[in-house]
Amino acid sequence: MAKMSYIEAIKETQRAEMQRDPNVFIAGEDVGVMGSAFGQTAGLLKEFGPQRVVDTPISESAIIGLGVGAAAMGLRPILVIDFIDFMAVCMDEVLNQASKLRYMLGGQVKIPLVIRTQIGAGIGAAAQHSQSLEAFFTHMPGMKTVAAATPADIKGLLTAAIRDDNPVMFIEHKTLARLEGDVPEGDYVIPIGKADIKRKGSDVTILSWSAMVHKCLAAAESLAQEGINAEVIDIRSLVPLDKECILNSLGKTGRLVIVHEAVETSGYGAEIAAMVADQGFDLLDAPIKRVAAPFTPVPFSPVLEKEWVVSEEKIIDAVKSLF
Amino acid sequence: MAKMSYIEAIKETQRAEMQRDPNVFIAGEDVGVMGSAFGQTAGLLKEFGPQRVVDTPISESAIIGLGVGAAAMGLRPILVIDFIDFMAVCMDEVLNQASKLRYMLGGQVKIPLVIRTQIGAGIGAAAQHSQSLEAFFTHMPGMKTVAAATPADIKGLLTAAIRDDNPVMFIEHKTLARLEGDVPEGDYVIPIGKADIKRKGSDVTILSWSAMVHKCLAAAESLAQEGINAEVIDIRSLVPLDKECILNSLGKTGRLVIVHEAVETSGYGAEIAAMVADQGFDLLDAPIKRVAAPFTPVPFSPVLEKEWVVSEEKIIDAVKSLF
Amino acid sequence: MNLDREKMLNLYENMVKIREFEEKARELMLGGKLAGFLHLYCGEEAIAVGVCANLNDKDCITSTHRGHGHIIAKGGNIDKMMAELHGKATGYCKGKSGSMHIADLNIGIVGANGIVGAGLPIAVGVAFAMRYKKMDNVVVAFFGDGASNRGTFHEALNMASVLNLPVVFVCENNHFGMSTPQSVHQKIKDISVRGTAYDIPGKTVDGNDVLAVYEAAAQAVSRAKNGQGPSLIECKTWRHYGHFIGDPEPYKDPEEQKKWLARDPIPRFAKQLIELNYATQAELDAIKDSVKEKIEAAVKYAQSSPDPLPEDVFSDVYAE
Amino acid sequence: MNLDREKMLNLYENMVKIREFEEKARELMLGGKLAGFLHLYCGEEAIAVGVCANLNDKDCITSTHRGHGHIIAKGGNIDKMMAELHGKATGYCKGKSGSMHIADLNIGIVGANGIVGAGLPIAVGVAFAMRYKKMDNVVVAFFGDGASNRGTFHEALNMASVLNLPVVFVCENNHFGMSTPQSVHQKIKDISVRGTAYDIPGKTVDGNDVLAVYEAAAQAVSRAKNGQGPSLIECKTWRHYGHFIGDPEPYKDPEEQKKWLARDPIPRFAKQLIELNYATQAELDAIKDSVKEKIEAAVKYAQSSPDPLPEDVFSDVYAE
Ligand SMILES: Cc1ncc(C[n+]2csc(CCOP(=O)(O)OP(=O)(O)O)c2C)c(N)n1
Ligand SMILES: Cc1ncc(C[n+]2csc(CCOP(=O)(O)OP(=O)(O)O)c2C)c(N)n1
Ligand SMILES: [Mg+2]
Ligand SMILES: [Mg+2]
Repeated sequence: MAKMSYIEAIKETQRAEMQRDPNVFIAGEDVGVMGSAFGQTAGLLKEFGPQRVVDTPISESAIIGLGVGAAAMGLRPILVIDFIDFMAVCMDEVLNQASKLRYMLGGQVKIPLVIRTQIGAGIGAAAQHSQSLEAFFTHMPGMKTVAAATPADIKGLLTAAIRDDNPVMFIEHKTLARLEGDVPEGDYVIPIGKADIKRKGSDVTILSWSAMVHKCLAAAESLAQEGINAEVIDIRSLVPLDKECILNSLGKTGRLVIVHEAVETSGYGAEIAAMVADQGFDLLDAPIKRVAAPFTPVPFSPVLEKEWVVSEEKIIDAVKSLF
Repeated sequence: MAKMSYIEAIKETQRAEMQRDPNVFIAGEDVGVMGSAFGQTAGLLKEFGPQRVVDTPISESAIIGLGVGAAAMGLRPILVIDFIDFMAVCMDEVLNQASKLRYMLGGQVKIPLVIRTQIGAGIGAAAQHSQSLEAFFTHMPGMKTVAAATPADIKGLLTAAIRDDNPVMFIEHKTLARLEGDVPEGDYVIPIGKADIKRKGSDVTILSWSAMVHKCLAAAESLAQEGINAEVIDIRSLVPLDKECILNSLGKTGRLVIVHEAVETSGYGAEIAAMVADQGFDLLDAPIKRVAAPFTPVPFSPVLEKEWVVSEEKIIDAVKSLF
Repeated sequence: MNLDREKMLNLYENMVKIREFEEKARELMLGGKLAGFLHLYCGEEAIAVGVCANLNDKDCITSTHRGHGHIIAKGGNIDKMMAELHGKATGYCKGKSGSMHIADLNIGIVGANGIVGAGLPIAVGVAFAMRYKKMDNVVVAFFGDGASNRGTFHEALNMASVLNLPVVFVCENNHFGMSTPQSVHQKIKDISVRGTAYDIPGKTVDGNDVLAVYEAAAQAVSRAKNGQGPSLIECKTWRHYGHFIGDPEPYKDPEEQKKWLARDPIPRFAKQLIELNYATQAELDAIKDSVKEKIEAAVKYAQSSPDPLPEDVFSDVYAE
Repeated sequence: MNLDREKMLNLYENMVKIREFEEKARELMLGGKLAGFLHLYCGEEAIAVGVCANLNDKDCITSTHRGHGHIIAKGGNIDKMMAELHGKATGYCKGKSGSMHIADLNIGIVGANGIVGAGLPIAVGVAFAMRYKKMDNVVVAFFGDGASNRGTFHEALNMASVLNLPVVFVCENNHFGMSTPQSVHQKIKDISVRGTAYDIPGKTVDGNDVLAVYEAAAQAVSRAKNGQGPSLIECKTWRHYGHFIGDPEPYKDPEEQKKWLARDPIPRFAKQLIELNYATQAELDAIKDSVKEKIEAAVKYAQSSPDPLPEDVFSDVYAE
């Protein structure tokens, strides 16, 4: 085990995969000389050269398009779009090209590309730089979507994403940048599609992903002091979803609280709740609660942003409402 | 009441609103001389001139951007994007501009624009011209989303959308083009946010929107012959959602089947199911079923497309599974 | 023009093959045998054929919604194409694509595309991979005058320019984006001037003259293969039919239509071939007859092929 | 240059106001008083000021992530701006916007924008509305060299061209998109050549010379107001600081930086004003002092203003 930060894990995992496989390359804005705004690619240009670490113009459609074409030819692009908000300017390349090409072509191609991007509020970046839009990508057949909450999960999931033969949205969270954690050494792959029970419990299942997992864990500790023993599941992979893990937990607890940072309406929590309301209906002892952001854009003011982002208290209240 | 087709209702409603309000104009590809691919704007160029019926280049970002700027200045644009699949090329203008501007600017502007677009499979148009992507727009605070299943609803909802002071996604369905129906004469507005019970029933609630409503009605007739009396709700407005109507119906029936054409995963059915699994949990006598497309792109071959699109039989089977 | 007889007749045969394929597709569509949208290439054959005659099997193309011509010119199999139009299991894409997404990765056809302008950035990516793998190849991105107004045109040309990639951007200016005349969708006359914005050489040629197209493409391809980067070629042409089958074409000036029909690239090239003694009328007729037979065979192949199985809907979404 | 003394000193005052505002914002940010991203306009003041001096209150602008300069030059209220940067209820957008989305619809500031290149199509829409309403006005869209590679640049310029709308596209070429030098993100040197692609006149000026900018903008504005359509002006400039506060600028050549600092538009204009007898050094110093006072007052206003109420999160999403 090595101790490293979330950002270091991103950087080191890319480095390791680029060393392992000459077909892996990185393209995006400011990934080279600058090493990305938060250092996620620092040093890679020097190590791998401008052919494999490509500083691009501000042309997101061309960046993803470049990835699609290169992937169709057998390369394994890592495409960097700094904030998930910007994915809106290259949605066609993701929705109608990367995700569909294999199917439309009757299986003739593989499109093994990774799009690395960040979600999340919390730093005063306001409405166009703070969204959590991961749900969009879960409505795109052909695409996989994963989110990492810890440095170890970064390593395991990013390695899996790069080695996957399909397009993968790799969702990072901007407030976790400096989070430190133990990271397994050597080859470490977390299979895409496996949830992680980050805290065992028996009274209620709290389910989340990305930065919110940490708030759920903190809430679970508080709840434990009040005698409620919560199980906290980090789904990690949104598509494909580890239904078995969720339903198993529910078999024990009978109660489900889903927590995410995105606005509630049509967030990915809706899909999970809907799946459970069908396949896990008989396991439920109480309504399914979602704790998520209100249906508004992300406001700038720290006072407003704090109100907007899901808090530990809101998670605790939702859990208690089930007892 | 006048009898007219779905397409005629679209055309006539636009005409009436343009006559009523000189600030209403239409912009999009081939809306002028051609009157749109299926005649949705036929004759309007002649009546209102090129200033108000604007044939644009194939530049969807600029089309929606034009609408946003014009709306901020007090005009009321109707922007035509032929198929919802193409919305992917102008998503930023919808997600980050049109929907957020009012909020980001602290309420300084209204953005009263309508985007008219079509969803749906059924004509062999394949993966990039057949999607039902309405769910995306329901995850965008600031945006309203409505879908019309009949010529009368076209008139009532499109009139409301044009008069609304907010951006509205107006969802048409390509297979309904020639559907005939009675349309109220004179001023006819359906308030956005009101569902419509298209068939009264007491045993199960079948909930849908757009073209699928007709399949649900047909399924309900078949079910009636087997002694199951289904209530069919056309939600019509996805955001805002008429929760009251849904929960009231469920209070009678205790059973819910949600039907939509989009792929099931993260379709808007998920949001409705999640809402009910929370707020209507105590009303439920059975699991919530979703009947929707499999998690694949839309295939071309008529044989495959038929398999892909939700059928009456699948709706019937889902309903029966609850008894 | 230093083309030998075989090559010249090959150009002719390919043009005729496209024409006959399209006429047959039209007939089938009007007869209710085909589903979906069908955008015919009739009138524009000289472009696909003139360009692709410069390419080998490892060179690639990206195509458009009006893609049949490109695919045939690049060596696509018409049996598989026709089967695909019929949605059959034996089609290029097992019936999943239909007309608008046909591809054959084995011979460098990266795919038609139903989203206008979407092929250009993908072509840049293919070229990037060629350079990455030190391949001595080139990619051609076909697109229309209408597509030249999409943001992707701009981003792709700029990206190809700064990365100095082997791409030839071929604009098929048939003077309309669907119903919208070029004069309404852009103020420039020659789309080739847009190369200026990226320091890419731009050239306008008569797109109904297969040899002129061939020449221009030859230069651009050799430029690309010599590491000199991308080029933009605009080919002026005309589509003989509507945008898609069913388009009543209220926007077309009959005089213009007549003028352009008189410049039909196929009889025009036939005349040249005969005048320059490459072939006799009888020889050309024989080519046409043999092409027609192949098309009939393709139709027979398609129509006697099995439909996909309903459960095939679920395959090919993800690679394992 | 037929500008009277008052106008000349006004240009100077506005440039100084921007500079002092930005320096103060920087200080506040480094002192931990401000949240979010802050992109400073220092070094580029001559552009916003030279351009906006041609505009009246009904003329409009769209701005960028680096927007403070545009807003001040267009007459924006610095108290409300400073309050907005502090996220206060008295800010331009009630604290909802922060630095990147400031707007003042009453004086034609349609808004800064956090999405690079997003302002251009919106500007086209504003111009469309002006023409629609028969207003005799113009819109200026500011954007960067980096933004000139986004698809929206292309679509917006083409749209403005075919609709012949009163838009002036002003490219602030500070030679970097974030860390990426112009030579890496495009092969052309003068972005103004991109006008060619739309039949729009393009002009490159020294963006650190406020009078040169003023002149070029005056021509473009009168062109637009005369119904002659859009123009593209490229202003070459340099940002004195990093892309945002916190950027270590590993990519900047210290020699280049030195060269450009020597061309700082403010002392340069001061020298001109003195040489041409528009003002004495003392008068210019007085202007600066009074500006500094206003900035201090703005900070005081901001810091003594109330925060929004938590429940304000829910308002302003939809208009009733
Ligand atoms: C992004 C997008 N916008 C609109 C359409 C609808 N559409 C299909 S083809 C076409 C016209 C294309 O014109 P052009 O690029 O000149 O090609 P041509 O059809 O003339 O060959 C349009 C508007 C689309 N498929 N994709
Ligand atoms: C669509 C989009 N892509 C990327 C970014 C991140 N970003 C913000 S500013 C910037 C650089 C912009 O460069 P330029 O247009 O030259 O403006 P400048 O910052 O130099 O004033 C980038 C890449 C963004 N905000 N939006
Ligand atoms: Mg065309
Ligand atoms: Mg710049």
